Amino acid sequence: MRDITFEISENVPLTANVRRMRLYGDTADITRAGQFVNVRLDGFYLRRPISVCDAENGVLTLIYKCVGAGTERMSRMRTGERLNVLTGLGNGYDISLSGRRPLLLGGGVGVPPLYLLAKKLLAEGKDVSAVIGFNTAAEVFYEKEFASLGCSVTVTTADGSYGTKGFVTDALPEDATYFYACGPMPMLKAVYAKTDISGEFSLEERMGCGFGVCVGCTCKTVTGGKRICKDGPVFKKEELEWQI
Amino acid sequence: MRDITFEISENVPLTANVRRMRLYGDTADITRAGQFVNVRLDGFYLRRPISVCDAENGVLTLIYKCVGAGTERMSRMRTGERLNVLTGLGNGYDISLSGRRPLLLGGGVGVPPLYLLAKKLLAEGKDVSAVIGFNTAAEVFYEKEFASLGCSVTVTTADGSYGTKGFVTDALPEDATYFYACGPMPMLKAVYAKTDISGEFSLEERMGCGFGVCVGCTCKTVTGGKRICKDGPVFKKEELEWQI
Amino acid sequence: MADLSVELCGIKLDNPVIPASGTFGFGAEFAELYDINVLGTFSFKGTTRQPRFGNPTPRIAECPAGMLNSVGLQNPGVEHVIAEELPRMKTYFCKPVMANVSGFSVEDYAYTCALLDAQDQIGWIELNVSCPNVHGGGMSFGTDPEAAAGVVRAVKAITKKPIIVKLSPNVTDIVAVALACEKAGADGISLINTLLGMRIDLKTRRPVLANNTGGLSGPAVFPVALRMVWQVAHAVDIPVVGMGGVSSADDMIEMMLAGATAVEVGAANLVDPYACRDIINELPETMRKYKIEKLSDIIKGANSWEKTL
Amino acid sequence: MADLSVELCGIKLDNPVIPASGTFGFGAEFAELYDINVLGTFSFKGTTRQPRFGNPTPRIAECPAGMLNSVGLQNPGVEHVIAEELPRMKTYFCKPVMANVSGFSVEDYAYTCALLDAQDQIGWIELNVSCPNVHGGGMSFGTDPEAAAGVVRAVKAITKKPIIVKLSPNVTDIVAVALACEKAGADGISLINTLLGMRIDLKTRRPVLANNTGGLSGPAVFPVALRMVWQVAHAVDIPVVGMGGVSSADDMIEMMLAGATAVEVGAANLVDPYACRDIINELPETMRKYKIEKLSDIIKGANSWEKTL
Repeated sequence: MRDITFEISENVPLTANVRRMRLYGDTADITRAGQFVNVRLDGFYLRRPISVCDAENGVLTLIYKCVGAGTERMSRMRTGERLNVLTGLGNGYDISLSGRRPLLLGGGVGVPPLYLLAKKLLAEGKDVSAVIGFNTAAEVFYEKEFASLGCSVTVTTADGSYGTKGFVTDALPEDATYFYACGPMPMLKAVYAKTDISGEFSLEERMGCGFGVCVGCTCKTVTGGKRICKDGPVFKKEELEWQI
Repeated sequence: MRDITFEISENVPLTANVRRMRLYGDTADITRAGQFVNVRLDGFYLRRPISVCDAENGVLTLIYKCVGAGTERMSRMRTGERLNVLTGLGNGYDISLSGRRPLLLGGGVGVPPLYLLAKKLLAEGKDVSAVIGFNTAAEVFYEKEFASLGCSVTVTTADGSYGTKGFVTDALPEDATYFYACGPMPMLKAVYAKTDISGEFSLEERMGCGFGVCVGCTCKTVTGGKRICKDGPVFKKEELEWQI
Repeated sequence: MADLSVELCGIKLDNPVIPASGTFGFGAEFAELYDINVLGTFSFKGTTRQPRFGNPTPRIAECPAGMLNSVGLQNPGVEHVIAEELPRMKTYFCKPVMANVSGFSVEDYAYTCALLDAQDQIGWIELNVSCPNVHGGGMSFGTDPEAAAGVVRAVKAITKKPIIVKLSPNVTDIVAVALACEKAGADGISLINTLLGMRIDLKTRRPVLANNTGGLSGPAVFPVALRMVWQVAHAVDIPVVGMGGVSSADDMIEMMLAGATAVEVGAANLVDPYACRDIINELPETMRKYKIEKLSDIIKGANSWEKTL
Repeated sequence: MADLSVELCGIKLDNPVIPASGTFGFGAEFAELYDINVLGTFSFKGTTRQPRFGNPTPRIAECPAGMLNSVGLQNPGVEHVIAEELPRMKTYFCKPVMANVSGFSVEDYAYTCALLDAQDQIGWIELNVSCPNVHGGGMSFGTDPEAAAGVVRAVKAITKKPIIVKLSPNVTDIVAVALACEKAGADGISLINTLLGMRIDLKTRRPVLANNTGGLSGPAVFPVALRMVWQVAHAVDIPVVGMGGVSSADDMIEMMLAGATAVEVGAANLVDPYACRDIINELPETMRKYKIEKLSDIIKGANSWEKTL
């Protein structure tokens, strides 16, 4: 973890309430896909944790959804403004376990961290498929971006207005060797229930510090309480004991 | 009173910790010298009351001293930034009582409101003298500005490093018809004690609202408690019963 | 069309927005800025039997997301309020107003309330048993259930108007005080008054306030106020008026979800004189946002989580 | 050369800056960022007799100038702290550390304190009788002078190290609790723990916290904390450790002027992991600014105004 002030180079809408922010600064502390940064915003006491969509050559990409006053404030920031973040937070995904045909499962704003993961897996020569789910056609983003990396991409929408009708669990490929999932809890639990392969889940929770000292974001695992911000946000399927 | 957002056109130092800010905006509510504006600053809950140094043709001039975090914040604001103020606050000085030879007595940051007062009195064809007092030569400001309006100006410094040694009360002219005083309480009390002519005092106090509803800034007068922000800040000598 | 109306102790309010006592004077300064008849009502400056100058100055201190005051019940006294302020108020406010009353003895409270109870303009009497800035009175009544109940009983015995008791948050068990007041006949509870606080000037090495301590208000106290409104609203059967740091339409709705039938807005009026008008204007859109058709439907509408430990 | 040292219950601190329990873990995460031996000391994660998972999540809520937490004393239990955490701590912290202890019965407190009292690394035991987030324990001891005194007596009977009692601000009369603890043998008082607060999510219409209520900390509580430190420091003859919203060297000095011998920094560590290091670095210049040569000279250095009304 380091405390670094970035400079905003882009802050544009991808959908009605999902935006992409690009920032210049030192991204060296982001060593794995699935890590996050904790963003300081004027007028708010707590930082806001945002997952890393991409980080290379000193350019950090964040994709965030405007859900409250904090992200609302973030959406109004302009190119050239500075943003202080704690960077390199969380454990991130373990690509060493992917096998030959890793499967990326993303729902809504759970999709962004899978982008950097796809890049890293493809760089290892893996055969990557991504299934990304949204509520409706108007909320779909990053299908093209994943495809142009070289993944096979399937899009699902709950209302069937685009791609496959249903949820990501309605479009699971047969031959995946390992999965990496990120999205809302109902989606993660469905993945947990409907997959017989092993994989990893990225979890979310309201956080105080984001670096493991306030134990505000504890979750239950087979080995006891774990801090989502520091021991996670990524947990292996076998670490979790969810009631389905 | 009105709530108006001005645009900063200048924010420059006059001395080590006294600065002048000029702002563009509607100054119509400032009808008398000695009135003040209440300034909203990011990161601070209460507004900061600042006396009006000058106001005409949509240009507001404020001279303020950096005494705390609020004015410190104000000193870092740049040209082009916006400043929200409640404008046209307080009663201001009554120029109808000045007589032919009004005397302006200012101490430190009590000097600025006398500048607009001098302009208004001179416009009435009065023969205006100003005695402005400071601690030391390095803190002197606005002598030239008063002189170029056409006042006869005397500067006093407590340490004698510039002008007359001592306080404004050590340089009172003989033939003044009425005085208008603004400055720290010890100076005002000395003026109260050492003048046999009538006059007006502008008082200061920590304020909540600045427009008379919180009664945070009450002072004692011969007719009972009065609100410095609304009934004042200017009070006639006869209204005050100070123990000297 | 959004319905903002609520009923407080049998009197209908067009909306639940009520400027809090001590931040709105008798309304005249605000009536110069906007038609204050848009308000639900307002609670006028705390009134005592005798005129009071209040505490020495400084009486105001800046705080993070709030402020301290130690005004100390400066007011012209009940006779003057009835002779001068109420007739003048008629010229700019035509709704029932809330009279805020403080005292230093049960007799004080009873005397002042009896006079105000006879005034047609007054809809409710808000009994302030919680002023933190006066000695040998005010808050001391509000920190002891029995003392608070004693004031309520004495006032109820000689008044007809609804009596709303304004409670102090500076207590171990606010529910006990609220229940004692309800049992004594109170028609409503309003809370919170200010939290006792202090600031020290690092240069002079003295308290900023000449009274040494003062009452904290502003957004800083909102979470404490919300918690106490929740606790009291779930314990008593009389209406609760919530206040403490409310500054927006969102805050209003949060207070009502916690259990407030109406909401007082205090410190916000001091830093933004249009705060209450703007909140009222924002409420319909905010209600749409949270799918609220009738504001009175959400009173005490928040569901608690089951304690799973 | 500015002298930042103070003495707390017979142990010298290089400076009065103490990260507060629950915001610093056992120090390891911060030791990765800077040499935490620059601190006066730190108060480690509240420890209980048995390991605790704590409360369900969400446990954190945003507030104006502050935050709510309802962690609920999650900790690995005293045996694990002694077997694992203390030996590891030796590798990055070489000063006496403050052990923060909580419990659900007098026996719990005594058991846990006895084990920790035997550890050489530990300089002080901070007795937390004020956790607002656990049921049937914690705060209930801190809101009743006799219950608090009972814990202190039991612990003092079987320990040698200085016992500092951490008090709850959620009381009518904090001085009464402090005096009872002093009478029972406490070597120091630390305050304030968090103020009980609440937030409600307008979309879900549920409390933000799964525990419904939580403890408010951050700059919002600073004026209340300062007032209580002032009241207690002027009532007891044992040292007072001040805390509550302290975020800067100026805040530290304000707390010490109010009566604090040392100052704990809590929530600030969560939003700025370098907060304590930076405060220590700023102190010498801040002392120059306010003409302070020896920091210990200003403890309880603020003069009150005479009450003139």
